[in-house]
Order: sequence, then C-alpha cells, then structure tokens
Amino acid sequence: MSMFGGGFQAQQSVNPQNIAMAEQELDMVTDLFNRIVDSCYTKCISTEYQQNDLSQGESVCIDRCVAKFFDVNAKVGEKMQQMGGGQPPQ
Amino acid sequence: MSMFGGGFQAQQSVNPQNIAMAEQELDMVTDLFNRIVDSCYTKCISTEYQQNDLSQGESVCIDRCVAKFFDVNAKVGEKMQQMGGGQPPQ
Amino acid sequence: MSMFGGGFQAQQSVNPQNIAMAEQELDMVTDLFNRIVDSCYTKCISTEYQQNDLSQGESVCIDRCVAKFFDVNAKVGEKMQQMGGGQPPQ
Amino acid sequence: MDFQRYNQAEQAQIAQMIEHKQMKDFLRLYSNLVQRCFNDCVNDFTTKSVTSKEEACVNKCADKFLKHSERVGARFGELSQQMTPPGSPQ
Amino acid sequence: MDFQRYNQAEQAQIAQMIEHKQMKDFLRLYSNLVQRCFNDCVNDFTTKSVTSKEEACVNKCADKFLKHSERVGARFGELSQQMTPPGSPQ
Amino acid sequence: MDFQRYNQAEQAQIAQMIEHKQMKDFLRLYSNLVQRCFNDCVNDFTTKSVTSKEEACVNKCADKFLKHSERVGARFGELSQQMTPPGSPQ
Repeated sequence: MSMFGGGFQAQQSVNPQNIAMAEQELDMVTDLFNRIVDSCYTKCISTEYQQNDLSQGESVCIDRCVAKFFDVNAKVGEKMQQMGGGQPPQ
Repeated sequence: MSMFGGGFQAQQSVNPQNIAMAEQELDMVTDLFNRIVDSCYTKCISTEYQQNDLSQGESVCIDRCVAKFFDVNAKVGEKMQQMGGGQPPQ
Repeated sequence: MSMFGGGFQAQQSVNPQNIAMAEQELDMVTDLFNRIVDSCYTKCISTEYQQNDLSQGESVCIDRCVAKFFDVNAKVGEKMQQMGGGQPPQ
Repeated sequence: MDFQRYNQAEQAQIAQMIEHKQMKDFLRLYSNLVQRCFNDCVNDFTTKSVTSKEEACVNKCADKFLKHSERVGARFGELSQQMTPPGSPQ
Repeated sequence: MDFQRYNQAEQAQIAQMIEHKQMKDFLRLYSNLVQRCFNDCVNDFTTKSVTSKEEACVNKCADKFLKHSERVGARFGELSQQMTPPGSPQ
Repeated sequence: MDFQRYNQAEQAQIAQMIEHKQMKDFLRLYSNLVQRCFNDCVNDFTTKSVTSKEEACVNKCADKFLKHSERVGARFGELSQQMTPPGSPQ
C-alpha cells in the first residue's frame, strides 16, 4: 500500500500545466458564451416585456445573432494570427 | 509537542469544501452589493454634480432602490426554485 | 545534493505574502490599463469606422485622455488618503 | 471541448473543476438576470416596495432572459461542434 | 452571513480570506469610482491637464460616490439581517 | 512596477505569474475587441452570415482597436515611469 494517498492518484501523475491549460480553455468558452448572451440580448430582445415567451422574431434574431458572433470571432481570430504571425494554441 | 506546526491547527481539521462554500457565499454577497451600488447610482444620482452631499431626494431614492433590489432578488430566487425544483443551498 | 527539488529553490525561501502583494500590484496596474483602454476608446474613437488607421484627432485625443485619466486617478487617490488617513501601501 | 488528450487522473481533476465552475456560472447567470430585470423594470422610487406592475415586468423579463440563455446555449453547442478544434488534423 | 457552523480552525481560515478580500474590494471600489467620475466629468480633450472645472466635478463626484456606497452599505446591512438565513429553523 | 525588493526565488515565481497573466490578458483583449466590434458593426439580422459591409466594418474596427490599445500602452508606460513609486524616498 502506498504511503502517499490513494492508489489511484499515485498511478498517474497530474501535470499542473495541463490542468491550467484546460482551465484556460474552459474559461474562454464560458466568457465567449456570456458575451454572446449579453450582446444578443441587447440586439434581439425588446425590453417592453409584453409576453413571457420569445416572439418568433426574437427567436430568429437570436439564432442569427449567435451565428454572426461566431463568424466575427473567427474572422478576428484569423486576422490576429496573420498580424502577429502567432500560432493557434495547440 | 506536535511535529507538524502549531498545536491549534493540528487539533481541528479544516474541510476544504467548507472553506470553498464560505468563499462562494462571500463572493455572492459582495457581488450583490456591487451590483446594487452600480444600479442604484445610475437610478438615483444626478450626474450634474452640483454639490458634494447627497440631496434629500437622492438619499430617499437610494433607500428605496436598495429595498426594491432585495425584493427583486428574492422574487427571482423563488421563481427559479419553482422552475428548477431546486433546493436552496444549506 | 538536496532531496527536495533543485538546489536553487531550496537556498532562498519564498514568502507567500510577498507573492500575494506582487500579484495584487500587478492586478491593479492591469485593471487600470483596461479601464483606460475602455474609457478612452469611448471618448476618442469614432464608431463610424471609415478608415483602418487612427486619425490625427483620435491620436491626440488618446494621448490627452490617458494623461487625464492618470491625473484623475492620482487626485482621487490623494483625496481618499486625506479622508481615510490611510497610508499608501509600501 | 475535448479533454481526451489528458490522462485519467487529469480528467478526474478537470471534471471536478468543471463542476465547481458550473455552480459559479449558475450564480452569475442568476445575478445578471436580477440586475438586468431590475434595471429594465424598476423605475419608480416613490414607493418602497415593488409595485404589481414592476413585478409583472420582472416576471416576464426573467422568463425571457432564461429562454434567451437557453436558446443561445443550444445554438452555441451546435456551432461549437462544427468548429474544427485547434490542433486537430484537417 | 453566519460562519458559526464551521469549526474554529475553519473560522480562522475564513477570517483570513475575508481580510484578503476586503483589500481587493476596496481597490475595486476605488477603480470603479475613478472610472465613473472620469467618464462623467472629463470631456474636454483640447487640454492635456485636467481643467479646474473638471477637477471640481471629480471632487463632487468622488464625494457623492463614497456617500452613496456608504448609504447602500447601511441599508444592505439592515436588510441582510432581516432575511432568514438559508438552512435556519423558521 | 519594481520587483527588485524581492529575493531571487520570489522574483522567479513572480516572473512565472506574469507570464501566466499575459496570456490571460491577451485573451481578454481579444474578447473585448470581438464584442466591441460586433456590437458596433453587426446590426442586420435579416441575414444569417456576416454581410460584406459588416465584415469591412469589423476589419476597420479591429485595426483601430489594436492601434488604440497600443497607443494607450505606450502612453501608459511613459506615465507609469514618471510616477514616484509609493514608499520610495522623495
């Protein structure tokens, strides 16, 4: 029996850099999602609040807004790689 | 005498989950406070800045604004518990 | 040879409080920079986006905007020290 | 997001991190919702309690906000899967 | 907030965390104040230094902001105590 | 910022922290840029893809935003050096 904690953790070593990388990736995706929720709410949702449901127009607007945000995100990403000559993160 | 640090810390064990829970609670309260400061400033404070003190009207407005924010916070909380069938955190 | 990691780290002890202080200082400077980028963009940059370069007027505006933000930052800092009787962090 | 490239011990730690962040993300969604609906719906500070008109507005706003977030989440999931993950063979 | 349910060792660690966060919260209040008063008061970029009119405005803004935060804090404290803490007997 | 007062081991750890934060700061700049240019340039939700007019706007916006940040950075560096660091002899 291992003296240093449970057998499972001892068999494989955790590389803290991998954990940090996964965290950064996760944080980026969450941040992107939150920014889209925010921007598309402002662009698409009427603040008159006359009904509890999304209207047909609001729903279509959200779908297009999310797609366009992804588009802009990708285009800006390409642009910055060209400028900086940067490598995409592996 | 204990070999592992001061006697006090050694007598009781710290449950990291409890610390994490306390931190989350603290962060939530701080976040709520900051949002109220922000919203009520926009709702109540005239940006003409003609005097250094809060006017009578501004002071009354702040008091009501804080009370109403708590109200809305509680009502939305109830609503989300009904929808999600979620339990309030213990 | 030391049993506990590289010889270098073992020679000097790291005071975690120093690291925390350095981190706080770093975060403050970054936060200040981000707020200036944000405020001065809103104050100085025309959102018509008719050209890829900063106009002469925009460039001059940015320079003055940054200088004035530093000014306001310093003046508010002095004011708060007078009020609180607080010491500047060493 | 694809965490297959990490070993089991790392994946276990990442899963724990995700769980921890989900709670944080939920609390953040909730606070954003409260602040947005408060800002959009509460504008009368001649009363100390939320009026029935304000409450009705908050209710519709909360419903819309949640449905909006859900719809953004659905589109986000679809579009994320379509994207070629960085570093993968094309 | 009531941390009585935690043991002494945990409470000591929580107290340390609170102290650390208080510094952070103060710095954040300060930066928010600077940015808000800059945005509201500084609009003339024909000069490089803050004008006396702008400085007077910043002074009043800073005073109002601090008094506002204090008043929100007082109401916040009262209302927090009135709320039944979650998990306590009713 | 001057980290000379720390010992070598501490400086090594601080350097690592700075490197870690630089990546985070870059990602944040990038997300801010995307959100701002999206908000300023994309307003037509009758189409699902970004129009050529929107794309041209995003391109100019991204260029301006980067040049703006660079210019703020240059002024920021100059002004930071002029400031007497707190705690240093006058």
